[in-house]
Amino acid sequence: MSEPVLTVENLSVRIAGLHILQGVSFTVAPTGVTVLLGRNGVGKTTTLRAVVGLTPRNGEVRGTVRTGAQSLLSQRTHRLVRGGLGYVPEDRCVFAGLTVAENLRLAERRGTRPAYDRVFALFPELDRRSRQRAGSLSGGQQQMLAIGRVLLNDNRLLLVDEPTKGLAPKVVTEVAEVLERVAESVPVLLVEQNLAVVRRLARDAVVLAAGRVAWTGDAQELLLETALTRSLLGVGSAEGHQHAAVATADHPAAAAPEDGS
Amino acid sequence: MTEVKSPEVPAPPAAVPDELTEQPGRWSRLRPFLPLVALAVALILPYSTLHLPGIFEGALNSPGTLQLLAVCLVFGGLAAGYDLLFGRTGMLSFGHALYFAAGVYGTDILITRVGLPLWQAAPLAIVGGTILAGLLGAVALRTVGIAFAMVTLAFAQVGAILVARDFGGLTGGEEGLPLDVSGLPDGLVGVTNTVNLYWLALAYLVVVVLVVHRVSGSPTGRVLAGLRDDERRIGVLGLDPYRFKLVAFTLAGGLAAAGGVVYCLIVGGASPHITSSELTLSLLVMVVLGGPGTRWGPVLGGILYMYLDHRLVSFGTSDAVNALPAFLSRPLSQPLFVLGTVFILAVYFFPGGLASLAPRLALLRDSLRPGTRRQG
Amino acid sequence: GSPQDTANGGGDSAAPVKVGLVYSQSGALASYGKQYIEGFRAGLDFATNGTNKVGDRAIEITEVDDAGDPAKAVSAAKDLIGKGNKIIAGSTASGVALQVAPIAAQNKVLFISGPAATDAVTGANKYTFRSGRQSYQDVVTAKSFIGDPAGKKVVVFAQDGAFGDANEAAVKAVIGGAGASVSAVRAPASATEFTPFASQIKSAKPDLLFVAWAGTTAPAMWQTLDQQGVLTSTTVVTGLDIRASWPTFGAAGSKISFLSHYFDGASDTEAAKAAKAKIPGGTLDLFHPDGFAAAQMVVRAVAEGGDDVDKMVTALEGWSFESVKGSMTIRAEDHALLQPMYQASLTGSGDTFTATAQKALTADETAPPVQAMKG
Amino acid sequence: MLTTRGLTWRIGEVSIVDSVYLDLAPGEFLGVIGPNGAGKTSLFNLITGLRRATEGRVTLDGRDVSDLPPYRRARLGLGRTFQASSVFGSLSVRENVRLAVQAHRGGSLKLWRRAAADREVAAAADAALDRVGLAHRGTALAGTLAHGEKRKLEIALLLAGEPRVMLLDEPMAGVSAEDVPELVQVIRSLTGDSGRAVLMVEHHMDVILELADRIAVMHHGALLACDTPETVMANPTVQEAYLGESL
Amino acid sequence: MDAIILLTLTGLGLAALYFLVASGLSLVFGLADVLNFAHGLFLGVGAYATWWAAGNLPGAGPDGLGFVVAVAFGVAAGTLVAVLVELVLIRPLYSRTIEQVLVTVGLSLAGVALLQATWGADARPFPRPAWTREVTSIFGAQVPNGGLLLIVAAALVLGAILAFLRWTRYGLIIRAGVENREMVTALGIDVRKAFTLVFAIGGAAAALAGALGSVYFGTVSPQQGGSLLIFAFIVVVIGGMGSVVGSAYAAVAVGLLQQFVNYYGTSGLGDICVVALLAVVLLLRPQGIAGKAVTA
Ligand SMILES: Nc1ncnc2c1ncn2[C@@H]1O[C@H](COP(=O)(O)OP(=O)(O)OP(=O)(O)O)[C@@H](O)[C@H]1O
Ligand SMILES: Nc1ncnc2c1ncn2[C@@H]1O[C@H](COP(=O)(O)OP(=O)(O)OP(=O)(O)O)[C@@H](O)[C@H]1O
Ligand SMILES: [Mg+2]
Ligand SMILES: [Mg+2]
Repeated sequence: MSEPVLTVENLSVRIAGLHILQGVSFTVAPTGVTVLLGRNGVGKTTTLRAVVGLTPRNGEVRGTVRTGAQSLLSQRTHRLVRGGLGYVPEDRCVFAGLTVAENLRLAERRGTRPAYDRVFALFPELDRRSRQRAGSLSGGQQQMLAIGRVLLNDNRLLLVDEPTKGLAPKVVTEVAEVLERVAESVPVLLVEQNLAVVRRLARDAVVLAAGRVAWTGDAQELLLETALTRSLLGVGSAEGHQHAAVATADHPAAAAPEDGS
Repeated sequence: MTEVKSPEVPAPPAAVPDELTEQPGRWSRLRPFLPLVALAVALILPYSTLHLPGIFEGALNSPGTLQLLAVCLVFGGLAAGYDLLFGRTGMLSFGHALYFAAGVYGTDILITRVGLPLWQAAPLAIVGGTILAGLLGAVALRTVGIAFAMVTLAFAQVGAILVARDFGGLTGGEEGLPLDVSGLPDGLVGVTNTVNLYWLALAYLVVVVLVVHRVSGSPTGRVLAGLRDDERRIGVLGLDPYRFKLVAFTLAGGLAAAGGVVYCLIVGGASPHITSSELTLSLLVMVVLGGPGTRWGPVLGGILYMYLDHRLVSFGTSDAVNALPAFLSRPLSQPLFVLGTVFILAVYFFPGGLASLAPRLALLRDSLRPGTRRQG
Repeated sequence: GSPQDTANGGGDSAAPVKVGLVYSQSGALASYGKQYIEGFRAGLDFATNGTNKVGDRAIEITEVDDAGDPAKAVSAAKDLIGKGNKIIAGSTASGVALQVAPIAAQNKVLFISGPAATDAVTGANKYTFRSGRQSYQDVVTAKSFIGDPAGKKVVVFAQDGAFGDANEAAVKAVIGGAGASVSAVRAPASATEFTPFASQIKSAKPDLLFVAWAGTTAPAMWQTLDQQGVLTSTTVVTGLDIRASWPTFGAAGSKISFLSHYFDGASDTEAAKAAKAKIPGGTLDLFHPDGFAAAQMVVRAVAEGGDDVDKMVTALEGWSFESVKGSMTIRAEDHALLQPMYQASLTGSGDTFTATAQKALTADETAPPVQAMKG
Repeated sequence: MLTTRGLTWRIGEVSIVDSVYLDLAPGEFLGVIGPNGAGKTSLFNLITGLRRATEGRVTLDGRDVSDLPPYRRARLGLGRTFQASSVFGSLSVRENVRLAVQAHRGGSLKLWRRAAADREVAAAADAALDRVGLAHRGTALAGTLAHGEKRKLEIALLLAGEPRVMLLDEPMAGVSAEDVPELVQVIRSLTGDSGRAVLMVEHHMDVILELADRIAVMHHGALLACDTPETVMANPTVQEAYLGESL
Repeated sequence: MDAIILLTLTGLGLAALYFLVASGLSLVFGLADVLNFAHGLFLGVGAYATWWAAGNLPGAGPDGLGFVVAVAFGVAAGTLVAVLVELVLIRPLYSRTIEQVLVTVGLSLAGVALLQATWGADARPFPRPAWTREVTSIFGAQVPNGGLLLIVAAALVLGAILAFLRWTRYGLIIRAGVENREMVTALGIDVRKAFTLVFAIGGAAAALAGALGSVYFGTVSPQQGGSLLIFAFIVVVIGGMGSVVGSAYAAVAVGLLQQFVNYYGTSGLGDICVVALLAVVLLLRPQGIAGKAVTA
């Protein structure tokens, strides 16, 4: 297999005296989607933020993060991003006081042509609402804007943190499609809770538990093995509880077992 | 960034707010008693003839030193009261000086112009200041954030203008109004009785600290802390944010007015300095210097600020400074220059204020101790 | 023992005499303070013939900066008194003088107020004296510019506050009392634009305009009065401030009639020569005489009273002495300091202006009315 | 228990919420679905009083609350969670919940009692934390919680207030798969036999289908349908506008 | 009639002065979210640097082109100080808003004291072209040229700031950066540069106000900046945080109100009216006249 696009070795993050990550190592393949899984609070977001250099001031990062031979940890965030590292944050972080158009304009990078047509083709809503203040967009619309912002440019690697959170099933499908298409040209490191989306997109998986890597390997393999998913993700299988309805919306009754979980 | 192996230390439990944990250790076992120790020192102080050259001009029990300490104590209390607004409720008022001034001028006018005895004038001034705070707060609290800061500033500015204009011939304008001491108890008059003013100031400080601690540990205090974080949320929980903010504002105003009464007696009069917005700003400085929202920070900040404010004046004219080359001695002979610089440095080097110093020192000590070495 | 036992120096006849000077070394009035202390040193030198001793007792001076803040001044005064100082002098600012005066009375020490011009210091109490002039004397000098005031129209332009109040009241009493009709235009001390006030003054068409304005906005005020034609349409009188401020009058300076407390060259007394020789720079200014006189009063008090403050008071009351401005008298009834005052005019341009005395008014001519002693 | 009559919120010409009629019976669990931007959160804001409706009325137990401020409505038994977690970041998790309990029990305006000494409040708070499985995080500052933990804390705050009508705005968003069943249990227990009613917005269809007695569908601010899950899911418009093709 | 014209024009002059002081303040406050109490220091630096240049800098002087050079020097000095302040003091404290405000408070104390230590507390005559002391007769009213100069300068500054905000990306970057600095860097933008730039512009505007204000006052003194600052604050707040156009409206309202009330009412009422206006505006529209429209 070819050289990984991102190599994380022995990454440790301490924030305010707490060891959030303790020696995390994994790689991101140069094509396709690598998914980062784990329960709430295991440090998925922290990992992504450490890679783009956004660890809070009272935090401390150790270890190596590199693409090829180039170390990323020593570089400032805006340089990394200009160098082709796109980041979609967990809580969207659209600029509430700016209009949609202004939010997009801000994401334009010097010296490249912004691909507005690509973004608007994916999210026509953004075009329609270009003059609305981003703060008054609905949650899902904000998520579209956040993704749209990075897609405006060509990237070498995308870090995407829970892009489908709070989206309507239909939009989840759409976003998944978008990411799938994006992943054809750009490798993506994705944090995602929606296993249906994971199954559709992911090639490799990294599972975190308590600040350490608990498992790495082929994502589809992980999802197929009930024992593995149960022990690592706490769900019976990929077909398990959550989001089953998305997959089987045509048969609502089947998706709503009376006895619950 | 260099590649450093992370030491294999088990993750400690999640961060815990300072006041909720008891960490074992000599220091922390002593901690609850520190305030008592401080109080004991404050009580013994007037009986001591100790000389602390460079720190105080005279012996500890000399009138000059006691006077300075009294002023410092009052401001310690004032800062603690202001912290009830700023540090504990998150309300940035730029007009707190007004309620302090109401106490000072209220007492002074009632005694000097109206001729009331102190025991009537003082409660009247405090009640008046509290009512004033309640009324103006009721209006100002219709706004939030910077707008609130500006409305309170505006009210205080009107107060300052009225005082400076010598409205109704009551305030003495820019010259101020010396207190007519003929009706005061003898124990509060004259240099030899400065110690009584000191007791008064100490009592004021103790009362304020007690009130602020009780209130912030009370159910109301919990709501105030919630207001600081998210006012909308408080409303959805079924509590009227406006009402609680008004309570805090009025209470803080009343405490400030009481401080004004004491200050008026200590200084023996009123002058328009105390109506200026700079006073509110310096209260803010004191609180931040000490550590907003902490138990002792604002008190320490207030005392230290006032101490520096008074002492830097003589520092600036001292021989040590005059002996320096002109480019150093000139700025250093400006008290405000030194105060401003000290303040800026404090913001940088003690973020979180003096109150954060103890934990930081503890951290330092830990890191020096072999075995539990921490990096960074 | 009881708290706060201070060991006060007893009546040792050879022990030095402690004198505390509380004045502005920093803050807005720092330059006034500087002149005061220079004058004081020169005066002490003059009154003790260079020995700094009264008899065989040295005068030991402690200087404290009050930064113009009464609270700091009160602290300093208490500190000094606690350390056995029987004499306090200084007070550059009126607010300071007014708040230190009661302290002096409460503790029975001598207080000699400095440049603070407020009338309220006069007659404040038995222990309070003044070494400078008071607003009333300014106004009497102003009156001398219009000859017979009867039937004349006088406007006072003053800033809000006690300083303005005092001046307005004094003009009403002095010039109004002599038959003129007096009205006032008042402006906030913080004003930066003076056209409305200039217009009001102009439409009042006064025979005499008395301006009482202190502070950094004065030049803008004068320029506006000049631009709106007020200075050329009437006689305008105001007090002459320290030398450094003269250039700020600009072109308006030559159109104003000045009343002056003091300026270099206003008098040619022995004391003035001595002072000139002693102070750094050799040019006298507004508040040098205040410090000088204060030192003379201190020496007198010590020489006659020793350590007994009541004796000091008696020694000063009614005392006449030769000082920088000429002959001065401390009026026994209310401790007003009767002293000569001057009419002056300003000529020059750019940075170099000279004041010339037009006329000197005697101490009697400018004497304020007698006050009842308040405390 | 809760009814809305012609509830409308307009900004300029645009109706964000358009004449919504809802009836919530005691003990009922009503799910609200709809595309992003349909106006679900806005509807919640109108009901709780964080926004003033342009038109229409809200009644709670037959009482018109349309003109009451949020805190008065809350006292009448209306509680909610927020889509974007809004917890008291500088307080510990436990203090957060205690505050909510205390708010519910009244008597917050006590200046001279020690709040920590109130055992009943503490016990009720701990019980609420236990129910959402956050007891072990009690001393952590709420601001430092991971996303999913904040969601749970939101629910604990709601529980502490023992409201009779509860509005949940996407409680499952961002909650990890493992924790979903547990949280579903918690939410299910909210109604139980106590006669409480729940209005819940959620995009996770399985959760909605599992919990809801009826489902309301919003689209462009208006109520498209409000019926049993089966009927709603079979509705072609819902399929097209909301569910889309399955993954 | 004369009186009204005179009061209007001089009131506008006063408004122009307020606006010049407020514009930089408003920009820094609105964009960088820093309530800059050190603004008075920048004013002072601009004024003193101009004063110094007119006397000592070759090519500069009190008149004609020399005066322009002197003012340019003053503005450059103010800009430099502002940039240094941002780099050294403000930058390390970003996202700690209260601390930033406090640092500027400390700076205003120390800086003004430093000016005083260097040049003394007393006002000094300010070198200025002779024509600024004269008046122009407009419809019979004798309008001071100094005021007219301020009006022209204020209009130019307003235009320049609007152009900056409208035609450069910086306005956008800074507004976004105030909301969430991190996210701006995550879009590949060096937000620190943008903030330094805002301070530079704020400092330049302040220094210009200091220089022209001194022309108007005829003197320069360390306290001058501070005394203007309180009205500038009021103007900024009435105008709406960070709205430069709003500040312009508010400055006109405040200047005219003060002027007319001082003429027709009793003294001191002008100030109280302005403060009352502030309170009323805030109570009715807490976001100020122009609301949160930061673009213009
Ligand atoms: N600024 C901070 N201060 C203290 N602790 C923090 C901070 N940021 C994160 N943490 C802690 O670090 C841990 C990991 O957080 P992180 O946000 O990376 O989790 P996550 O895996 O993304 O969870 P989720 O699925 O809920 O988003 C959590 O326990 C959180 O409380
Ligand atoms: N203040 C406002 N100004 C203008 N439009 C607004 C405002 N607030 C909300 N909107 C618009 O109203 C619509 C409804 O928003 P709302 O947040 O209620 O949606 P939602 O149904 O909760 O969506 P989601 O499921 O994505 O959270 C959205 O299109 C939003 O852009
Ligand atoms: Mg996360
Ligand atoms: Mg929503």
